[in-house]
Amino acid sequence: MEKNQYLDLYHQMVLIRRIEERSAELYQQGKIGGFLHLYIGQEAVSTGLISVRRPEDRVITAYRDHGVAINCGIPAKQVMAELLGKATGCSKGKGGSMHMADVEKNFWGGHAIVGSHLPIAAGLALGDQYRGLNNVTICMFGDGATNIGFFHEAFNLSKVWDLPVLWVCENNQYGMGTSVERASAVPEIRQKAEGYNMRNARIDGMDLITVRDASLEALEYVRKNGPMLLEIVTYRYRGHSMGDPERYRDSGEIKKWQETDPIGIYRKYLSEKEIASLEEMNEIDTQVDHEVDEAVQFAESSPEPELDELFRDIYVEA
Amino acid sequence: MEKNQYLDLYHQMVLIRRIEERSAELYQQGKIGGFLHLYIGQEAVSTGLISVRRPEDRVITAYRDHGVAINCGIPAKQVMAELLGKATGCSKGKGGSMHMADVEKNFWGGHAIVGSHLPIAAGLALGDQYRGLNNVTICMFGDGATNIGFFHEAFNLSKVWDLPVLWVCENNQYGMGTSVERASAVPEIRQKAEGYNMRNARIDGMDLITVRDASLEALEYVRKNGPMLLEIVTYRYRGHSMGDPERYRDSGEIKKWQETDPIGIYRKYLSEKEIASLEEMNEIDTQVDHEVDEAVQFAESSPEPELDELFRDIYVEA
Amino acid sequence: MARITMREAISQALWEEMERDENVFIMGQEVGVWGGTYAVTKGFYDHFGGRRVRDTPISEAAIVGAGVGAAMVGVRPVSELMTINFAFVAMDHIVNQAAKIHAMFGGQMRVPLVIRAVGGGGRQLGATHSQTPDAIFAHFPGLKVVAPGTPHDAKGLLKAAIRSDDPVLFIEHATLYQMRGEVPEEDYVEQIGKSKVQREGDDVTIVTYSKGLELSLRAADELSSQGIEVEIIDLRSLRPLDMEPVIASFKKTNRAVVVEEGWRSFGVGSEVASRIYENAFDYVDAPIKRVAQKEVPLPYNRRLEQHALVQMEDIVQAVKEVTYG
Amino acid sequence: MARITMREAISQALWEEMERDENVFIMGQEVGVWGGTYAVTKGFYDHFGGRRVRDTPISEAAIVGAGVGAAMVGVRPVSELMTINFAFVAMDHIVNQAAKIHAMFGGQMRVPLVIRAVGGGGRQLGATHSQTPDAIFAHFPGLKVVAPGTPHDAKGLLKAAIRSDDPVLFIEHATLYQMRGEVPEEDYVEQIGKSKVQREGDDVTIVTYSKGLELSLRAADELSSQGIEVEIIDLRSLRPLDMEPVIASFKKTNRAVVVEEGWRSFGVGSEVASRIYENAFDYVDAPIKRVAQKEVPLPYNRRLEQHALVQMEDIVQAVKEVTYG
Ligand SMILES: Cc1ncc(C[n+]2csc(CCOP(=O)(O)OP(=O)(O)O)c2C)c(N)n1
Ligand SMILES: Cc1ncc(C[n+]2csc(CCOP(=O)(O)OP(=O)(O)O)c2C)c(N)n1
Ligand SMILES: [Mg+2]
Ligand SMILES: [Mg+2]
Repeated sequence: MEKNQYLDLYHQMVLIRRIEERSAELYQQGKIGGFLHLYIGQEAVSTGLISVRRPEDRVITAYRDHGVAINCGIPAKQVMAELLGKATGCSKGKGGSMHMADVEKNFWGGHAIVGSHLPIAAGLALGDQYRGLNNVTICMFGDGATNIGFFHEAFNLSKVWDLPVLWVCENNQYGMGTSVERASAVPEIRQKAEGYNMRNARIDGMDLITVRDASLEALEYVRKNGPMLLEIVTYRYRGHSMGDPERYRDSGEIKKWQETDPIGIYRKYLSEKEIASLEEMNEIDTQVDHEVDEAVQFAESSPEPELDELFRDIYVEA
Repeated sequence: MEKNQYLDLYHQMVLIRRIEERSAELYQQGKIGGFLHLYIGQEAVSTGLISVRRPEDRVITAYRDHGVAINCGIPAKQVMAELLGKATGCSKGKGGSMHMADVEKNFWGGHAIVGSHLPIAAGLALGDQYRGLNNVTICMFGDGATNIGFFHEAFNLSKVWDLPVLWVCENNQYGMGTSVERASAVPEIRQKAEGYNMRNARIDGMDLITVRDASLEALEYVRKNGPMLLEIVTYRYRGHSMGDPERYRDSGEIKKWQETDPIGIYRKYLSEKEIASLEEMNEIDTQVDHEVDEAVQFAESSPEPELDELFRDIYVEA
Repeated sequence: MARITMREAISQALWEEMERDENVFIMGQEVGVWGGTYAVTKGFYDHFGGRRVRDTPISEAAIVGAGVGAAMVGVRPVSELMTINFAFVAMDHIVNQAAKIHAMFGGQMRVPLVIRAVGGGGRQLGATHSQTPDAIFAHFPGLKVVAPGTPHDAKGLLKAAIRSDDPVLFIEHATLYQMRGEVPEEDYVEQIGKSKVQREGDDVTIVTYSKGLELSLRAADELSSQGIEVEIIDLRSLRPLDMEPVIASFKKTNRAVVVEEGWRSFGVGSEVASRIYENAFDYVDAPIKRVAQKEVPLPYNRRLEQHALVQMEDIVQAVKEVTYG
Repeated sequence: MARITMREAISQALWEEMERDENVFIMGQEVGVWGGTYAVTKGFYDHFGGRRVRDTPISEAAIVGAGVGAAMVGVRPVSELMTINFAFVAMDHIVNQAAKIHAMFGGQMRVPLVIRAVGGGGRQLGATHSQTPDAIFAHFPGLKVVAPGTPHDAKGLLKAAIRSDDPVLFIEHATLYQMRGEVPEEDYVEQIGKSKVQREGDDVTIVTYSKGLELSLRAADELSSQGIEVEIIDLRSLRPLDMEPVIASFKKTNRAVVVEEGWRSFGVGSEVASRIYENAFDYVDAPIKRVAQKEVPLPYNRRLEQHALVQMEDIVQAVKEVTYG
């Protein structure tokens, strides 16, 4: 990687972190409604993963999607505007936090029904395969999602038809308040792929470089051979969504994981490898602050959708 | 086993075979309606399996359920009457071929939505476990059923909660016209259990004794340790249901499997081990012919349900 | 014009659309090697091959879900559910995904998916396999729900569904596959969302669709011989629900019977009747009657099942009641 | 009588039934350690333990399916779906299994299962998470569908549901949890399948349930100040659907408005209106109005969402229209 690429990845992670922090504030101020699921702690996962996709590779994920949206190239303004339900949001204010998307950026959305986007992801890949394209579909989902029937049908179908899907499980240890151990028959999600004869790997998701390297390898595997499961072990520092009583874990656990904060690790990496100085990184931090300020300003000053927008886009052909 | 037990199992298998053959005729005569799925070729599976259950062990299966009904102890008359939709049928003529049941016999039915009875089976076991009972629930299903989401959710739940379910996959090579290889990511259904850290075994389902021994072991394992998957490899000689064009296999394949006809194998076993003479067995055959004649006569002469039976049993409390 | 069966009409529509557009393909259980359990896709596998006629595992959610995804990237899948009873297994993908993705992301995605499903009772398949739950799917904005009653409409509407950029649930009725009717030789497309007068008459309006049409046409003959001339409006699609021809007819006859195969409560008849009252209140001469299935899970026994299902005689009686009642 | 919230009423009903009957237990996502995502089962886990308050994986089909099975062998599970939007994922087990098993096997099995689910829009949760699809469940015979509108009814009906030997889908409304109302201190059980007069009046009958009740009560106050006295009938259950009090009221007022939160087409209003016409045709002075949600997937944006949802003013206007119209 070139230095600017390294810094770009740093920029993305910090941008996600700040957007999330700011969103939490805006939520508390009542400016964001609905459910808000923050990505704080998991930044290295989608940043590393999406950094190695080709533009033609599609991305689809669940409702915890702000980070993914940023990594896919949706401007912070449009993400913020969507969070505030504005007409300038990436989904015109109709989707909200859980339904960010930008088809032009090959990002096929945040999806809010747990696991339901896995069969859809299989379909994206099927469409590409059908037309003889060489794209991979990257489908991200949580550990909790691997217990729903959709997971099974999608995994089986992808294997039977050799669909080019890179299945990426972001194992952040919990589905809401239920730990993997309490919800899943196997402690390592990776192992579920064995039931489909599917190649799989389990990697550390707090280290961007690890994620990046493993993702690149996985993507090229999928491009040539068909589906694979990549389990990326990570942790969310915040509650499941705003208003989580967090009775299911103690602060010690969170603290322990904060020692491996993905941004901290990456800062250390950049400076130890002498790729960037602390000053350079701090400058990016400042830049990001401005960017987020601007994004919030943009979002706040953007218009609400017109009332009759309610009746648009229900059908393509009315 | 005592001699009479050996002969009883022989009797059960032959009874199933004859009932199925007679049903096919009655179907062609228009006396049986709906879908009719014959068990011919698979007799050793449920005969062996159910022969080792304790009375308190529950049985539940899919729509291919006549054999299971017989093995659970539903009299041939009531099976035939149900096939003919008579008031004297085990489900009062309301269930038909796909919905035989007798709760008194701890047989919880044939179920026609593929895979849908797997979560229900988990529930039967949950109910027993909840009340501290030591029953096992035996849940039978086809190879094709292992590709639906229900399978996954039920397997996972049973393992997470250590539910006493013996999962029995009757792998008869096809789900309708689709071979296991074309529908499933793994050629051995057994392997799916690996994704749940679940004990599993794959055995020959044409040999009653093999089935019986493996089932006994499996049942006792489940009673002590929680769920297990037993894959029983078998074959159906007839079409999926009446009116199957059978374009998906050639007659050579059927012939090959007929060489290991479960009744033939068992006859040979009984005579080679000098447990029973051919005459004794032939006598049972004759006896079964009578029994089936009687059952058909009973069914044919039984009354149709009254018209206002239509409005009964919709709710317990109207 | 050729006189062909409903099965042939549907089969032709699929075949011709696949010939016309390389992006159209079929997936579902037993659509390929078997040739379709209702023989609708017989011969397709040999002609189009396994890439375009795709046998699937028993995975209804994936059959519809993968259809949604493939449609989103621009191909035009026809996802087949062996029967509409299995649509419940794929319910989320039908009503939450296919129906909402276009709107939910502000119009940037399209789901040009056809979901074919066979429904209907009367074949002694028991409670879980005999349903006509069409109305519940029509409850969801974003989805189109089409259910033809003649070979002509089946062919023209299925073609329209395949060419539509919106998700369409296309419901066929198993006991209509043998029905024959005139179908043009040349390529034609019917418009989705248009009701159609299938028989003219001045005395009573029957509003119906799918299997109800066949029953109503028979009832109309019987009634005609008794001097009552009914006008029959075939809804053909439940969403969009085109009430114009219904209201026009009603303003002429001032009496209506709604006939559907499914259960009465929260069914098609209640919606149609409500809309007639709302739009033609001053024309109502007698309470509108709903003829529908008795509210029980359908039993296996043939007599009981027939007793639960709408019979031609029920329609005749209802028409008489609104006429003289 | 204590004045408690709907949340407390539901929580009390569960608690008291679990104390009363060892066979009653709860399972669902986050019902245990978390205390219920709507805090309905807060404190239950500590008191009753993990055997009786069971956190499940995200497996809706198994949550309902295992509930069906457990109920069949005689325990009394309460399966909780975190929201009714996820009921589509468990659709087969609700409408095909729970609803049919009693009938399909000739009455030999019973399914004393309660499925609790929270529904409703108005919280900016977007299209897939904001639905009020109550009507579609009410379409299925064999199932009971209960949706209370007051703390009193919620408590009494949930107890009835738990004690019932039939499967009951019990639908709560997320924006009613804070509503307060009088609830008796002593144990009481309401009868499922009885509509109830929630306000008396002579001019117009409003038929509604769940969230619609709250809106209608507010509209009634407003209307009363303008000299129009409405009578409000709360259906409380959609199946069985008790029309007696509705018809009685209508025969007095001769005018009706049906208010529901869900979509209009194939919804609750169409069924209720149709039945009024069928049973009180000679009493109809004006066409019955249906007030319902606009037919779009609900958007995230607050103004748009509110624009789509029924507002108190919509009810006021509808009542005026049937009064003078
Ligand atoms: C079908 C379905 N069931 C339940 C929910 C409620 N729900 C939303 S997020 C969530 C937890 C998902 O956990 P996981 O997949 O691990 O993702 P994470 O939130 O940890 O990113 C649940 C249960 C839902 N949205 N959809
Ligand atoms: C959910 C669902 N999908 C499809 C069907 C139609 N169907 C009935 S049997 C069957 C094949 C099942 O195969 P398998 O599980 O191997 O059982 P077998 O018939 O071989 O005993 C199919 C697809 C159904 N009944 N339910
Ligand atoms: Mg998680
Ligand atoms: Mg099979």
